[in-house]
Amino acid sequence: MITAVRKPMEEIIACVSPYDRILLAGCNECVSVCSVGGRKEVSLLSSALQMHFLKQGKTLEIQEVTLERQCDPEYVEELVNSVDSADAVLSMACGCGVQTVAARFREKPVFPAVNTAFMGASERQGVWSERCQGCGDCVLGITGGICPIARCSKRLMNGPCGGSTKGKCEIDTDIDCAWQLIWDRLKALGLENRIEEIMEAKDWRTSRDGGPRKIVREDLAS
Amino acid sequence: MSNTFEPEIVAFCCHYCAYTAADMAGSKRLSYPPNVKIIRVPCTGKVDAIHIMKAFQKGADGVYVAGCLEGDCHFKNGNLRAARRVQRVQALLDEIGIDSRRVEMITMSAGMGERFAKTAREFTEKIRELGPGPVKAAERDFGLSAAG
Amino acid sequence: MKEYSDIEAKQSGNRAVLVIGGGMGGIRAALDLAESRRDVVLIDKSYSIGGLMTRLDRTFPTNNCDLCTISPHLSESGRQLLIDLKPMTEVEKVEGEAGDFRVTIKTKPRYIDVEKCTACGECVEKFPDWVHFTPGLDPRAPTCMRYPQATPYAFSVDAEKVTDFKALQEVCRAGAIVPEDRERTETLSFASIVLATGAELFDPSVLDNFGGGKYDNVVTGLEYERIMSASGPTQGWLERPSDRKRPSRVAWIQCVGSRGINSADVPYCSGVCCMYALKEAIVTRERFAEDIETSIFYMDMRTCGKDYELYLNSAVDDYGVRLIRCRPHSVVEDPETGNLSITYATDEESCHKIEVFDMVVLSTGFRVDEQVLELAGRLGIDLDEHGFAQTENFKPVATSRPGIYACGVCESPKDIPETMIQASAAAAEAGIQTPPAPQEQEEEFFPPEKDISGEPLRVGVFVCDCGANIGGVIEVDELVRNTGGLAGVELAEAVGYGCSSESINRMEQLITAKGLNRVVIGGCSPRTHETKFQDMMRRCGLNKYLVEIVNLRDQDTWPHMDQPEDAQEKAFRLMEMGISGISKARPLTENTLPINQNVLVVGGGVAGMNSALLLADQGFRVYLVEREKELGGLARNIRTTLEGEHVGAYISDLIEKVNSHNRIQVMTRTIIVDHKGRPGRYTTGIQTGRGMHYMQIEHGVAIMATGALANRPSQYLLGKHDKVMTQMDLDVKIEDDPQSVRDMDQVVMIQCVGSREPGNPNCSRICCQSAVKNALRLKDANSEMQIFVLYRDIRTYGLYEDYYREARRRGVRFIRYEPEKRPEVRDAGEGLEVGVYDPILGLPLEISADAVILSTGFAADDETTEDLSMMFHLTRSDDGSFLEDHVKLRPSDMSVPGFFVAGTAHSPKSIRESITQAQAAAGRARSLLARQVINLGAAVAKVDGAKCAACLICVRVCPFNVPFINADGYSEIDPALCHGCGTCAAECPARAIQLMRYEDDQILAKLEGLFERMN
Amino acid sequence: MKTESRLEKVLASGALAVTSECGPPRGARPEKIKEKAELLRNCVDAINVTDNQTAMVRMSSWAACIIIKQMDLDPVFQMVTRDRNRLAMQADIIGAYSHGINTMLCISGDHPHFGDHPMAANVYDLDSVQLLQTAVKMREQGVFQGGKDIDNPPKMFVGAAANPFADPFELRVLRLAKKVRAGADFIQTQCIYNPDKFEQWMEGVRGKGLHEKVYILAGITPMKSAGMARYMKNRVPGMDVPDEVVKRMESVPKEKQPEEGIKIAVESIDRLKEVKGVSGFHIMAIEWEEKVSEIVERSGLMPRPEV
Repeated sequence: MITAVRKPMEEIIACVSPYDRILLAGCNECVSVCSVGGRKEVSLLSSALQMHFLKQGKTLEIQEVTLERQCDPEYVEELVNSVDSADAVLSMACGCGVQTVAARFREKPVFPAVNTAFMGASERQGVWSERCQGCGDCVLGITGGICPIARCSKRLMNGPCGGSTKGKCEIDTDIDCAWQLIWDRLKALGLENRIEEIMEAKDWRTSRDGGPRKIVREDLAS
Repeated sequence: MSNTFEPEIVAFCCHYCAYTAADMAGSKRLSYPPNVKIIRVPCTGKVDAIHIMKAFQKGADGVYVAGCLEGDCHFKNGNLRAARRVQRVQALLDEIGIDSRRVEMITMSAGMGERFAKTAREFTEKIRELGPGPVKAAERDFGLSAAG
Repeated sequence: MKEYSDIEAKQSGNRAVLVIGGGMGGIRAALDLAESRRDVVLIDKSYSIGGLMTRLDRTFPTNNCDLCTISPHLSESGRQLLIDLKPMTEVEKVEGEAGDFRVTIKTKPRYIDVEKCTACGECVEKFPDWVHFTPGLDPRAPTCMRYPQATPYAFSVDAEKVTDFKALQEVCRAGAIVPEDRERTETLSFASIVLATGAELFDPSVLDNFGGGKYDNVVTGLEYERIMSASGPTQGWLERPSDRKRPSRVAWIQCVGSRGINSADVPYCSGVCCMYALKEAIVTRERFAEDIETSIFYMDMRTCGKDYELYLNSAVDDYGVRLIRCRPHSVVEDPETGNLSITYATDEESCHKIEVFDMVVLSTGFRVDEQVLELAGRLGIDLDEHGFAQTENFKPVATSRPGIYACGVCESPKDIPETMIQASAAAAEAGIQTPPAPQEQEEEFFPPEKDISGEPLRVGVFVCDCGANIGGVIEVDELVRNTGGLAGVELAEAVGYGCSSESINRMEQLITAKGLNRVVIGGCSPRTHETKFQDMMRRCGLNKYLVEIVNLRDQDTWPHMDQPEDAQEKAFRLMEMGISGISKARPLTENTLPINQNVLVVGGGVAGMNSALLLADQGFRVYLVEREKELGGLARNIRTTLEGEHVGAYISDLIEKVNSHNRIQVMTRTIIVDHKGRPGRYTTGIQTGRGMHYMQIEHGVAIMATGALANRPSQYLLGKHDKVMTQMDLDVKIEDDPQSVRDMDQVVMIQCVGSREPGNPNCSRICCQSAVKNALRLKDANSEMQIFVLYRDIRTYGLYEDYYREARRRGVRFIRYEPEKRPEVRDAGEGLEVGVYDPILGLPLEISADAVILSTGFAADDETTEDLSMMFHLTRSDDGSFLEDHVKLRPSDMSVPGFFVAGTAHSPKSIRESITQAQAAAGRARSLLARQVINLGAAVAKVDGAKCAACLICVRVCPFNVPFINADGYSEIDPALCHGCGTCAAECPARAIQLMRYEDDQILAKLEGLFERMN
Repeated sequence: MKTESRLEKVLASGALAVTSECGPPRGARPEKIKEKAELLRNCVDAINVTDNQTAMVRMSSWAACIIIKQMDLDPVFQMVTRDRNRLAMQADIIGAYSHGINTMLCISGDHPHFGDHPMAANVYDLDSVQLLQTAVKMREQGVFQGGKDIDNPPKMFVGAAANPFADPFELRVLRLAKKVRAGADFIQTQCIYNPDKFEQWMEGVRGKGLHEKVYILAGITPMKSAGMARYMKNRVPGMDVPDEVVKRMESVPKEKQPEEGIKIAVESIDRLKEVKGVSGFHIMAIEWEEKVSEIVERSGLMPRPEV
């Protein structure tokens, strides 16, 4: 899932302060699941903003809408009616959602209310951590199901650096050393020797370094 | 609005402890400021951050959530969750320039009538010192009334 | 259930039980029987039920206001369709036998149609002498109702006094006066009878030395209760009668009329006076003024009930109540000031002392009611020499005539919890001869629900004045006027005592007449009266969740009584809140589950076995688990009771019955290892037998009868010297080795060993009786024997006092010691040397003893109760015994529905008392099982699948792991499992979950209502 | 000989090699690097020049190497994979080699988190092993990592780092094996304060016969003070400083602590000399270059062989 965190109120306030009528758009997908951009957060942010501006002597009109998914134009279409009566759109969706909305309503300023963070998994209630960088060439099959690219601070491909201590990464003891995890997993699988094979220099073209990526499914695309 | 400021305070009280304690305070004729108005919830675990925010938005000057003592929650841990939510609201209020001392989590057992009255008194005093909440301030300064 | 067949044999088709006496005991018994689906006829010679307790202000040890705790029960008994309530009715004669009594009852004419009377009071206004008047201090004409929520709510006319019925009829607008009303006599048949006639209180005016009835400012305990009571003559303001000034020095004199101190006294101890005096003293300081001096003159402080000792300690330590141990000689009034001087002498200094007080309260005890003596004759039951119903220790509620049971003070002096326990026990026994009535559906009680969807909002607002409680502080009429104008409000009215039958009828009429579809009641706490008003709604064909109770009394007029204007303002705001809240309310349906009919009894002692038998006899399957390898418990080590019955024989007979019972599965050497489930459907895992085999028991109820431990503190050389033993050891010795006992010349008994001291602060209750019992038996064995009992207070409560007197008569010497000056026991080779300070002689004594007997009493089985309370989520008292749900009204029920407690696991008890509570617990369990289904309420969480993001947060945060993601990919919450805490609703990021009854829109509406005029 | 590297010659001669390091200045101050290097003349066979050590910006390693080379000393060109992608790194290898720099060390480098530009992007286009491969490939096959031919390929004597003390320990030998397989000519280890654990590691190394495939230079860092000892023990990841060492430093008065540090360094060199498979020492006297000669002297490693 895509994770995100709410932007500091200060920043959000700065974005919306020139306007009197805001359309606050939430998303019922990833950002709901990570409790940052669903109906609940929309109403909280709305309430907070209104109170803030009330204190400044300004009544801010806010329409709250939460779409099923902001990264799909069809859902974004649902905003058509409400958008006219707003001076600007404040989106609580991930970057994909914000851009889909921006693309649909060119004449409206669109602001993100959250910072899109990473593709992660939830460890437990309220805790998410990064798992994938979308490098486009998955090595999990070799590394025992733990990704060194997403989870090693140095993206090392050939084992832990000298900073690995007690299974933790040198940059933060809250971060597991990916290579410790990989090693433990390979041992568990009886594949220790894997570690000795050198992983050759990676071809980054499949990742962001190859330029913006696109998937076209000829069989599906119209 | 009269020039002497009388705070409006909403207290979300759980049925099993705080609300009962409030009744206890009553039956013992323990006096506390009438500014405190109680909304009964089955458990403070039910008190949503948005309820607290809305209370302010509708005109409250202070809000507190009163639940069972730690470990005594009739529903195991509702009070602990409520406490965390209150912290979050406090942070949010600070972010929008509203003194976070206006919201508080308080715990007591059903028998603690005295504690209920005491906390009601103390909280009211605190809010009195903090002055009018966002809505009343806006009314006073700009003649605005609350939205939402 | 086919297992019934063999019981029905001994049961007549006759289902009804007659309950005589409408006091707390009678009401409890009637309710229990009705709940277990037995028909009940409840008669009371008075014009309304409620008995003594309704006249009390607050009750120890919770210091609750009783009107609030009891009135729901009263109205409940009014509600119970199986209860036929007959006030002003008495028994004429009783024929037949158990299972088939034919009872003739006579109902006095009331001259007033209860249905029509609205208790407006006009009649008394005009003709005070004709209409019944409250006895005692209550000057609040017009009312003959002892207390505001009287059931039934009506007057009665004193025909002898009426000279002109016409005139009376004219003043009565309701047309309720029925001059032609005549005495009615009818003969009904009953399967069994419960006697709960209570007792009178002693009238101190017959004593010349205390000025009772002579001086204004000398009042009885009960009168003092009335003075403090919110419904009393002074609306709860403490003033002394002579000059209506607040007293600054109040004194209590104990044992007035009891314990045979004066010629007119009864010999027994009334058992309640010590606690009520302490309570009155505490409440006086707590509620009125810290600086009011409270002094209690007493002989022995008999605080031997559960946690009562703690109550005594806090009275002294926290509230500064002064205790003076002495027998006051006289009370004399100063005619000028109305002040009273008490003359007394203490043990310490023999010279007389005189102290002056503003007010003196005489702690008067119970007196058998003459009419009850006659009644007993008509019932053909034996009474003891004091006039109390004769019962046996092993059949504590059975009178001498089979099928007739006694409970409460008519059986022996006792306090409310004891009465409630005995009442439930009597009901349990009385119910055995009668099969349960067929299960009606609640729908039969109530009309079908109207569909109000689409109807415009029509809210009815009703405001109680609750006597002075609300009306005395705020202007109810003004409040009514203001709320009347609010949006959606169809009508607003003041309804006096809203919870009175009369007001309820009035509201019902209005609701139907005006087609109201929502109701807001401004009154007392929903915690006490919600059910009552919900029933009202249902009778009007409205969903019970369309009524909102606004807590004007407990949360406005009480705490703000000294700021009436603010209270008025707040009251209005609270009403606005309630009105806009209820406007958003939706009709809700409640979830019910069938109750598993099996019973789990934990503990195979006297209590456990009795509960098991009683329930098994009525067709329930009982699993009796015992940790030890055989049944019997502590009682196995006891030989005789104080009255001399043989315990051993009783126990072995009991064990035999239990083991051979085809519906009891006895599992010894068994421990409980896990537990899960919901009220009505529990699964408990046990390990049993040598092999510790694991098995699971499905049950709907459980009775905790795990007992207590015999205390054996290593004090006074116990365990170090073979001549030092406990009362229990001695009891066995007397029985098994009489010769060695006969040879003793001097024996010393020491009381309160290991009790009433830090670590085990409570009184063990039984030690004084066992000491007296054994002392007497030693005297029987060797009348020459010198016996010294070293004590702190002798607590031979109730009828045990007789044996205490007997012991003194036979030369047993009782020497008091203070905890600061404990006795010393020294090893003197063969025998022992005991040193003690005698406060009366004022000098130390040296006693050489052949044996020292320690009264060690009980210690709670802390480990066991801790384990079990963890497993079953039960609550415990500080001392480690199980905590009941309500110390006064539900002493055998536990906080977890379907769990009951019996015997010494609850608190120290005699065998008799354990058996009583065992029967009570069984009876309460039967009542619950008889319901067949358990109501889980309607406040459950509901998921809107369309909004759900299947984020799993609800699944993760639910404290009871109820939500799950269903096949359709959204969260689902089983209403049967949901506990209704609402945590999931508050955490759901998609706001897809709503907790019924507390939906967001309802809470927001309340906020809107509250801040109405600001927005 | 694979290369012109003096270090390679010394090692090939069978003598215990000695290297040291000096960190380039944080500014355009060539004289600074000269001073430091001068202190090391005649007491070491080669001088490592660190590359933005601890992720702090300094004069670029290869530039400093050139200065040292111009002093007629032998630099070891350190290269971290953190700051540059494979194009830049290969370019720098060629550039350095064009100035006669023939010895290099391939490491991944400290994470920017520790340095003065925590906000910097960390590249890690390649990791240390892959850089090793690349440098060796350039020398042996004369082609770039991308596969195209190099016109006069750079012939670098290529080293790598090893940390015998980091976790997981069991991986440490495998990790070395991997670097050897990638073509490492020599290894410089993390500084050693726990000889027992080091020997345990060396056993594993010998067990795989790695000591015969690669020259291992044991890392030595003299401690200036008890404070430094504590710091290394607690703050530096992958550093193993036993308590007794810290205690020993603390046991002597402040002014005597530097001397004690030197003693410890000398003692461990004496002990490690005896360890089979140790081909020399890498003395990292951080900002304390003046003491290197003394240490080398007192360890009886003087004079340095002429090759």
